[in-house]
Amino acid sequence: MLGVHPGILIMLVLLISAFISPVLDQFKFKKFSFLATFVSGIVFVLSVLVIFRVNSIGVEYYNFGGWTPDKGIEFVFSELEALILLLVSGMFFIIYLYNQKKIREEISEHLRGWYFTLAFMLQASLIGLILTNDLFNMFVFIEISALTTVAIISINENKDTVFASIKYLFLTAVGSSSVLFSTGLIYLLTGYLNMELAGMELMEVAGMYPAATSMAMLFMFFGLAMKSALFPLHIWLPDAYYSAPTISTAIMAGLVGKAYIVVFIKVFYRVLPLSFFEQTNMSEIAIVMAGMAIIIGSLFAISQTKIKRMLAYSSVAQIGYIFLGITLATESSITGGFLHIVNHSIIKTLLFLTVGVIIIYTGAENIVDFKGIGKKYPLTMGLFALSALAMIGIPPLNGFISKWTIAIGTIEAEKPLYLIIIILSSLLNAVYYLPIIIQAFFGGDDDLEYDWEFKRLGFKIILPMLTLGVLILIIGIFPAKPINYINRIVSILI
Amino acid sequence: MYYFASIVLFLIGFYILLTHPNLIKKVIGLNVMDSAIFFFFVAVGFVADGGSPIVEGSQDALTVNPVPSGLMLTGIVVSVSVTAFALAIIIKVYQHYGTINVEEIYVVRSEREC
Amino acid sequence: MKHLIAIVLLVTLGFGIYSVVMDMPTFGDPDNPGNKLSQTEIVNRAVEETGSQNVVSSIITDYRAFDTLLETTVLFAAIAGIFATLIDNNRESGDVKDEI
Amino acid sequence: MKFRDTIVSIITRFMLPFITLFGLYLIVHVHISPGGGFSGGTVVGAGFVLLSLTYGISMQERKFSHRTSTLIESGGALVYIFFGIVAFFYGQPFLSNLPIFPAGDPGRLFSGGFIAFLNIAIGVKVASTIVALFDSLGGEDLH
Repeated sequence: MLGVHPGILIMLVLLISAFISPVLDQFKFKKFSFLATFVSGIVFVLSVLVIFRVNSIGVEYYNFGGWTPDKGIEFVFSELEALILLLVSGMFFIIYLYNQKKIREEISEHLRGWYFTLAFMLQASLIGLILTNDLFNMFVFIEISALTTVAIISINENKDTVFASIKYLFLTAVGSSSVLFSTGLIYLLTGYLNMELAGMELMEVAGMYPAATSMAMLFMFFGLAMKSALFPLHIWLPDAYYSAPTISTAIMAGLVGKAYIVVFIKVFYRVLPLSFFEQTNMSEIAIVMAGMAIIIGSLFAISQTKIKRMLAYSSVAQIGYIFLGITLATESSITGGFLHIVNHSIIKTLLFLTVGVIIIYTGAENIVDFKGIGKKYPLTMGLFALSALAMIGIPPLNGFISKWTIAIGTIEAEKPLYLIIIILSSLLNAVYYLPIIIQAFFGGDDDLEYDWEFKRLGFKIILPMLTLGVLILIIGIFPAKPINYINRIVSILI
Repeated sequence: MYYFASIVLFLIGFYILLTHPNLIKKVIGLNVMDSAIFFFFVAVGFVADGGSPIVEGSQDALTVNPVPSGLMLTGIVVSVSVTAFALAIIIKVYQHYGTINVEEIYVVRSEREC
Repeated sequence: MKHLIAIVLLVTLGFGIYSVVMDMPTFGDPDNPGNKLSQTEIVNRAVEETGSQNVVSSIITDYRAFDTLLETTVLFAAIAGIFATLIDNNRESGDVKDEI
Repeated sequence: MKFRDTIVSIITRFMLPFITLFGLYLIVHVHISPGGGFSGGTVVGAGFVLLSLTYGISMQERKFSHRTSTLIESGGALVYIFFGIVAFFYGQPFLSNLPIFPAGDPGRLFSGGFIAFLNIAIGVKVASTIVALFDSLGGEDLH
């Protein structure tokens, strides 16, 4: 079968399962989370196949319907896409594994069919966003992921989720509209919707229509920054993360924002001429925004009393790091930003999963409630501590590697101010993470014995969390291989 | 000039979206904004003296560019979906807060926090 | 106050875009970069390549059929989201309001 | 529904076949004249909406329950994917048209490969979506 590619099979498997789930729901099918785990397992295996295939064959293009890229839609499989594809499908697999009985009960039973329909569609749209090489196709994927994200926030409706979702829906709709407008401008100037062809064409015409090109760039930047919650546009994020069910929060925090950042990288390095981005002070503005995101996100995080909100603001700061790395546009800063996408996705997912266990099993939503919890849930809190330390950037863990690489990038770009910001923000991170860890393990009654929670939680909840913890350690201790891989990607991009 | 009209429409929609406290009006503003973008796309594809892109008989007749029109069919459906979903959530907002005015919702929320 | 800020913001944006419009390719010119493919590559060959006289249909359901598949997915996502948010509306109508 | 207007109900009864027929025409003749699955499906769906506006939602629900609408929507999308997958068995990429499906004689009803079939799938799905949207958003007040 000549026309089959594992990447396309991923899309088809996800779309078909999304369309079949409601039908199964009508026929009183109950084992949705088993189905979800199974499907995401298949997707994971297929994406491993994709990465091997890319390593052996090199860049591949898949043209839907066999049309040439100037007319049809094209998917691209290069190292960048393969890496992020593996990340997304692996994280979905882990999150679904974690989705056990007690955690599942956050979502009421009659909604579960619809919930997994939406989750399948969200996964399909994120994977499509990463793989697509067509601007309008990208817009459609953006809309799917926006709608499904809103739906998985509002699935457990109460006052908070309803308000968070309407807020997110409006802001995200403005973001997609501006992406669409920018797509229209690019089409007007080039006549292509394919990213690579439009990019090549735009190199030539950008000189002829400088104002229109920069307007396209401005709208694209605004739209994608809105979607990935760069600092002044982050206002939807804390509410959304705070109120959504644990699984939704893990998916959103770990993956949705990251997919948009990957789209940002693809659009700004492949389509819009980079030289133009630097000429028109926009990269300066982007860098300032990223720097402010880092500092202000951390400051807001310190002042929070609810743990999920604190993690959400911490995400705002970390997205600032990634944007800083990308927009500084030196080789090591982009490598660092890229590595931080992967690392932050792993760390943040682990943080939300451990916090989810604590909230569901003990009901401790506020930071003060975490006093002494380390004694009752030593493993979970231990993993929380591990990921928090990685987030701060303590040396043998993966967060350190990426922050270090970004820091080298700031020196390469001769912007020492941002080096100070990075160091300062690491200190601020320590200010809000360390007290929780110390309180959890050393606060509370001294005479309590450590009470391991293996039996209470069950193997299936612990395994996904442990896997992520081990990943943090592995990337932290043996960073050479991922860094080399990402270096290859970056050298192609620039 | 046609581009300019679509841009004015875009700004009007954006203004409604930014300033009106009523959620339904915000949805309307969003729709106006989307329509402005659709007009913009259709204007992009317009060719002076071009016929409709339906080929009958002779293949060489000058037609307007069909690609933006095709894209906008997709865009309209997307916009309809977003509108419908926003309305569904607004129904829920009304059930939970008893109002669809954003300022009043903030009042209700701050009262509950205290 | 809010209105004033919004108006100022939008007027600036409007002027920015206005200058862009002046810079854009002429409206309705067949030789615009955006239209360069339409006549030769698409309209003149669509009947032969897709067998459909209506070129817009051949674009949405043949050249870019995958977009249309995703478009139905968007519609489906909307309806799934609506069912998911409104579903217990029909079951327990009335007592949601009491929470306030 | 308590209130029923004679004029409206008679005109609805008179118009409904034509509305549906026009919608079907738009769907089926997509490759010859302007139209398409989305516009045609919306017209057909609007016919159903008119029915429920005039005769109350119970009448419409008898013909078109929640369950059928879900089945039709999923079915429409799955048929679309199925037409795309057929290409795999001929060694072509997903959603290939003319290499596999007969081109026919342009301008006739049976031409254009799978274009008409895809649009029928979309049209059915869209019609049922419109009805379901109307039901779930505005339907309550009509009870």
